[in-house]
Amino acid sequence: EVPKVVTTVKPLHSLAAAVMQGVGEPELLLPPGASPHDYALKPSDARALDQADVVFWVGAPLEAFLTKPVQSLAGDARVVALASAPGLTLLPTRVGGAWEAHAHEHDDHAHDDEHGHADAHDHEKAHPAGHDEHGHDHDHIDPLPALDADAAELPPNTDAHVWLDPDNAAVIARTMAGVLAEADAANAATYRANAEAVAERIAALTQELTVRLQPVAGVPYVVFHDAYQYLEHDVGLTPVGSITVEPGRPVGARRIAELRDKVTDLKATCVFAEPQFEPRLVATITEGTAARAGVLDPLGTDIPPGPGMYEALMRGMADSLLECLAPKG
Amino acid sequence: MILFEDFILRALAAGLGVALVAGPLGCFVVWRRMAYFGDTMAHAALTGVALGLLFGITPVAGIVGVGVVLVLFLTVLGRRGRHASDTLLGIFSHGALSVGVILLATMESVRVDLMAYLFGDILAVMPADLAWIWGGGLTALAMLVVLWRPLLATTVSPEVAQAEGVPVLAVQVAFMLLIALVVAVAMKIIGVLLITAMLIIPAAAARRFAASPEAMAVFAAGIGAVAVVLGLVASARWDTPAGPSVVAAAVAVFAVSPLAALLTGRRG
Amino acid sequence: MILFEDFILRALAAGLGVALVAGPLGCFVVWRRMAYFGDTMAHAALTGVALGLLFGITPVAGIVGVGVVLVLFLTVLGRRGRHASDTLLGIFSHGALSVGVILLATMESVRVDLMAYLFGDILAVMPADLAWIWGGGLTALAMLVVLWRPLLATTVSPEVAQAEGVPVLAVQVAFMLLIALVVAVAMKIIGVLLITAMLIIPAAAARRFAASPEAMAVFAAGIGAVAVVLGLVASARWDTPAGPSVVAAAVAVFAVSPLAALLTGRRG
Amino acid sequence: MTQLLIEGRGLSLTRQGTAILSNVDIHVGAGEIVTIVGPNGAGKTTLVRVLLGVLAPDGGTVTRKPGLQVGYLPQKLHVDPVLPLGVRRLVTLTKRASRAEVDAALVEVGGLHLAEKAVSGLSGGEMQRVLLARALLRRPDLLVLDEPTQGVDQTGQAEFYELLRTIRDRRGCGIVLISHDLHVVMAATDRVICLQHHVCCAGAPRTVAGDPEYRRLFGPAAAEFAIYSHRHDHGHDLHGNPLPCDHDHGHAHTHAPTASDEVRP
Amino acid sequence: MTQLLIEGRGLSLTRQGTAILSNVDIHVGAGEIVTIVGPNGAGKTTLVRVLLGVLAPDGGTVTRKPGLQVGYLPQKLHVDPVLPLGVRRLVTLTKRASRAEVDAALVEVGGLHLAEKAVSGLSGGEMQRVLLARALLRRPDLLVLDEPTQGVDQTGQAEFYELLRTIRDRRGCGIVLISHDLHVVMAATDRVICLQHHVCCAGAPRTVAGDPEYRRLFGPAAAEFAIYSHRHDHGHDLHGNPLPCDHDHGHAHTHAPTASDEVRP
Ligand SMILES: Nc1ncnc2c1ncn2[C@@H]1O[C@H](COP(=O)(O)OP(=O)(O)OP(=O)(O)O)[C@@H](O)[C@H]1O
Ligand SMILES: Nc1ncnc2c1ncn2[C@@H]1O[C@H](COP(=O)(O)OP(=O)(O)OP(=O)(O)O)[C@@H](O)[C@H]1O
Ligand SMILES: [Mg+2]
Ligand SMILES: [Mg+2]
Ligand SMILES: [Zn+2]
Repeated sequence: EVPKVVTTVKPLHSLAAAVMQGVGEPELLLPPGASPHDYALKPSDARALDQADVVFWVGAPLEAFLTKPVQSLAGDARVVALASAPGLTLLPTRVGGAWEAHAHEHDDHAHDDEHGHADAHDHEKAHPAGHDEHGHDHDHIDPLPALDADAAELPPNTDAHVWLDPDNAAVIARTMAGVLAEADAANAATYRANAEAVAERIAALTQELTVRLQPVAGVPYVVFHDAYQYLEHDVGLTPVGSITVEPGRPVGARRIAELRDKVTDLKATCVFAEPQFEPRLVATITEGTAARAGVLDPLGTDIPPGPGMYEALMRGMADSLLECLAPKG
Repeated sequence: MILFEDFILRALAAGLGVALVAGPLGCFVVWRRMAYFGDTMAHAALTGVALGLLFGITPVAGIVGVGVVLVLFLTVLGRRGRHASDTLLGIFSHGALSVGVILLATMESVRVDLMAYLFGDILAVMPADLAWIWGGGLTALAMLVVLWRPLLATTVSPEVAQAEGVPVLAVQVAFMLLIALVVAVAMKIIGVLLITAMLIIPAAAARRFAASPEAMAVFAAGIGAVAVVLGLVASARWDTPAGPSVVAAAVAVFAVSPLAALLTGRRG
Repeated sequence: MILFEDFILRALAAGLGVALVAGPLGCFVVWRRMAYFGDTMAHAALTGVALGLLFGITPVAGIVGVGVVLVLFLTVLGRRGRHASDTLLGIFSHGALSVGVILLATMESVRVDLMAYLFGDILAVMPADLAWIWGGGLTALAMLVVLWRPLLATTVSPEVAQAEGVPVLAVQVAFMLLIALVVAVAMKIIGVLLITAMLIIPAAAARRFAASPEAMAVFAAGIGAVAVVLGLVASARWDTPAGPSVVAAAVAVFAVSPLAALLTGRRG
Repeated sequence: MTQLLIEGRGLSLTRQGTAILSNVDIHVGAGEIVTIVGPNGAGKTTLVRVLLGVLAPDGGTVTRKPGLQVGYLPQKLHVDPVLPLGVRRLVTLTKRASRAEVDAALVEVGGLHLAEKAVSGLSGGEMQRVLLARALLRRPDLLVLDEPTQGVDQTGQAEFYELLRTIRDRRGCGIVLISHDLHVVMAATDRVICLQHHVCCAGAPRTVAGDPEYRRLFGPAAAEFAIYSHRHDHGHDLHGNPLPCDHDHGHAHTHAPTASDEVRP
Repeated sequence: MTQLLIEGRGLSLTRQGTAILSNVDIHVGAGEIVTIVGPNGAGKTTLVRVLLGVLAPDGGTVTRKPGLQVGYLPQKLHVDPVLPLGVRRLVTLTKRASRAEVDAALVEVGGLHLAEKAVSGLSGGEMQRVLLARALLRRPDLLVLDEPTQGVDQTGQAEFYELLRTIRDRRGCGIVLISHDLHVVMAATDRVICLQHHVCCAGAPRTVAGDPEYRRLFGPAAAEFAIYSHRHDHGHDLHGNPLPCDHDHGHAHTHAPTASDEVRP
């Protein structure tokens, strides 16, 4: 019998759908427009969770509204917080808003002491085998330790946008396949095969993105909220700052001034807004500089859900980046 | 039938438990013009959480701490009658929210979800929560019963109450602590939206039917219960978000109360 | 020097413009116990936006529409004195928010950012916004000056005002529409947090110094201006969020006002 | 006849099934002092509120002289201390007045020393004096006073009723007065309307004092008050000689007529 | 001597730089009716509030009999209509009472027909009657009444003062009364305290009425009121013969003494 699978945000749903292709379809909890930050549960959602055999979510830092329902409603289901998947690259949230371009030296990372994990620099553990295949140099990034499967708590300073690293997406797909195989032994082989296919497609995607984005790798830009470091980390981009840590959190005047300086000094070409948040501050920062305003959407609001959604999302982001960082390209 | 699913039954039990306490307590909230109290607690909760993170205590302790500060603030500044209680609540609400946001801005690596406190989730209550709601609710109700007469006397006229031997200050402080506690606990379980709405809307709807304060309290509890049932049925029927549906049902009951009052021949 | 960057100067200009109108307007908000008004508009904005999307009109029109409904609601239900204004505002606030959430839940592909309305951003004020704030603000102030005497008379005693020929109902409606408009416009630009806080906190702080309603209005505008300057300087200095810093500065001014009152020899 | 300022005809008002006013006629002309008397709950305040347009009557019509300027002193006025209102500001609430005018009005009511006080700190009698000054300052065509001397001290009361006549004489305005000070009222009034939901009797004080309805409402002691006041009313030409003292002190506790006794016309 | 119920010694209170009370002594024993008289703004209400512990004095001490049960009728009481309060509920606000007791108390104040009414709809005089019933229902050792007959009709006033004496005689409680009805007060009182921020004079009504301080405060008319009331006080043994009528009607408008005249002791 095919397990009932519930996922939260669209990118996860897409990965799960790809893994389950030919066997069944996972359910998507958050409708396309809903923000995971302020979602109110509907009875159909509650029922889905109640009847679910497997629940895939990123984890409390992202879908805070699910923290309790996954315990109370999905108590008898296998609940997998994918941010805790073994082998996942986890990055700490960046602080300060205006980051130094290419200056992420190990020794100027204050947060080392904050999370205090002895193995913070253990890249073998942080970067799993599948990750080094395409050989990017990530040494300037200092990932958090990966966690054990089903670990309850992420360190509070974890950046939750884990799916934006294609390598992470492959890990997620494989993790999903493992979980599903346990829940549904009959179809175990299909899940595993699907997951490998997904991983392959994603590897290709990574290649493609890296090649496409290569021309703009050194072009500095600013993002609206600090959501993209997984992607940046993976394909090698040069963001110089984010306006805010998370949407809805207001910012200080000094940061805006610093970002403006940065945009001016580094001749940053682009400041990215997000479709659901008003780009008013973007205008404040670009005003009087040569920088353009672009749009990036980490959740793929307008992309229809389905197995292909994840790749469409990543390609769409690459298009957006290229369009703004290297127009006419 | 969806109505008999476990989580709906638990939501019903939680909602009815809340309605039972919130009705009578809400009457005093309305009479003392403290409708803003719940929202203030919700806003201040952010600061409580931030302080909790800062000093490494649990967020709930932070929230309760902020609630106590709020009560002190209201008591000290409200005494001379120069500031209306809604003004004081507004000041505290915005002040606390601002301080919370500023604190969080200095703790950039921490993400706090304010909205979770706003919406909570009545569909996600657990059996243990039910024990909290009913146990805590009945305790709060018992305390309210004890406080009732002196509190009512104080509400009508603090001057007369004081002259006739009611410990006015103590009674007021006890009452405010009681709401602060109820809101703080309920906030975690069902969200501030629902608890504040259940405090004021049924009480206001009951005003029309009630000829005495006690009757108003009873009607308020009843109207709250009706709103909970209607809201959850509507939510199950049309698959609307549960908490907001209960609030909308309460507003609907408030809206039809003039009609009901006409029909039952109560004074218009 | 960061303080002289364009966007800070514009933020200052916007803040001072808001303080100028919000002070006097806020005095009536405080006297009429409508501190909850701003928050209610903020919550109701969600419904306004949802309705706007539903009927394909601009969100601002939706918000203004909801504001007008709010004014009608307050006017009709507030007339008989059986419901306090904070209660009515609380009902509307929660009711509208719930309806908004429910509506949005049925419109699956729409994104609304409630937080943007809450916090707005004074640092993102554009020259065109300044024209709005000062133009709109001065117009609102002029309307308030015209309304001042009849509104004050109505606030002291609607009965006497009515008997002596003041068009009480019209005056009250005009006043509420005025705040609704000011809040609706300011909400888009600087956020509800700031506009509500600027309405009530300076007015409350001014209470202590003022011996007449007019003096209170002037003091409130001045205290608001001081809070804007202090708050923005702090934001530039310590990189704290700008809007919340202004609100925190206003609260700080409110907190030290007893001291200031002592020093200037005003009545305590 | 003097110019008619305001007139109510057939006024009726029912609240919660009880007729508070039924078919009440009243008219006030310029330069006339009309006093409404009646036991507690008779509907005096309600009548005045209907006349002034604060309440809409269920039946009947009110006609007023176009452009009528009204000064109103309500029976209760609760000023919220959240409003920093000084006496000077309160008295000019619905009409501007110069500082000198304000001072003059306060002197007239014996409240000049209150000018700089906050309204929320006023004592009961001080408040009444200030409210009276406020009503006077409007230079009204029609002055409506609902128990204006409530809480005012004895000296103030005596002076007040004298002031009332002076104002009427000087400014020729009409005055509607509600009062329980029957002994003074009877002396200072041109016309008395004796109300108990309906108009029991109306006319010149002397006529009314002799009316059996009046005696039934207020008891024999009231007639005595009327007479007593007449004895002191040396300056007025409307009244005649004091009548002999015919009151008796043996009356039992006859309470104010209940609503059920009297409401039905 | 009777048992002392409450006593204030050297009470002082200053607000905004003005001495409202300065060095006031007052004591009330069981079975005694003590009346505080004085012009508006004299500090009568303030004195009573200090005695009852509503205000803390700046100087002086208040001692009360342990377990003293107080019934208080304040000068102003504003009941907010958001509170659905019926008369029956208001009168039992600070003390439970059976339905029969409530009815009895309402009958005593002539307000039985008000029992089922909403407080917010009461007329001014109805409210006073209800508040009085409330104070009585507490079966107090000490009854404190701040201008209890404000707005009460003439019949009600007369009955009320009789009621007061009946209660004192029947229950033996002490009564503190503030009133401007000098003519009645003088008749119904055991001891008068004449207040103008400080105690001007105090003692039996007759003594006080003859005191030059009293006459200075209230004017010659007041003495006349005292006398007038004595004439009607046939049942009471404290007072003697009526004095000759020595008032004059030619007095100019002498206003209530201003604060600056009288505040400084
Ligand atoms: N809104 C209302 N609802 C119910 N009853 C009311 C309302 N307003 C007035 N009444 C009743 O109507 C009657 C008349 O009230 P009104 O205030 O006119 O009396 P009044 O003659 O002025 O008495 P008083 O001398 O005590 O001031 C009273 O019995 C009162 O209780
Ligand atoms: N809180 C206050 N602030 C300032 N002045 C006050 C305050 N309370 C009372 N006063 C003043 O103190 C004086 C005494 O007031 P109080 O109410 O005791 O007078 P009273 O003797 O009861 O007068 P009345 O006969 O008019 O009731 C008044 O002049 C009043 O204005
Ligand atoms: Mg009246
Ligand atoms: Mg007094
Ligand atoms: Zn994000």
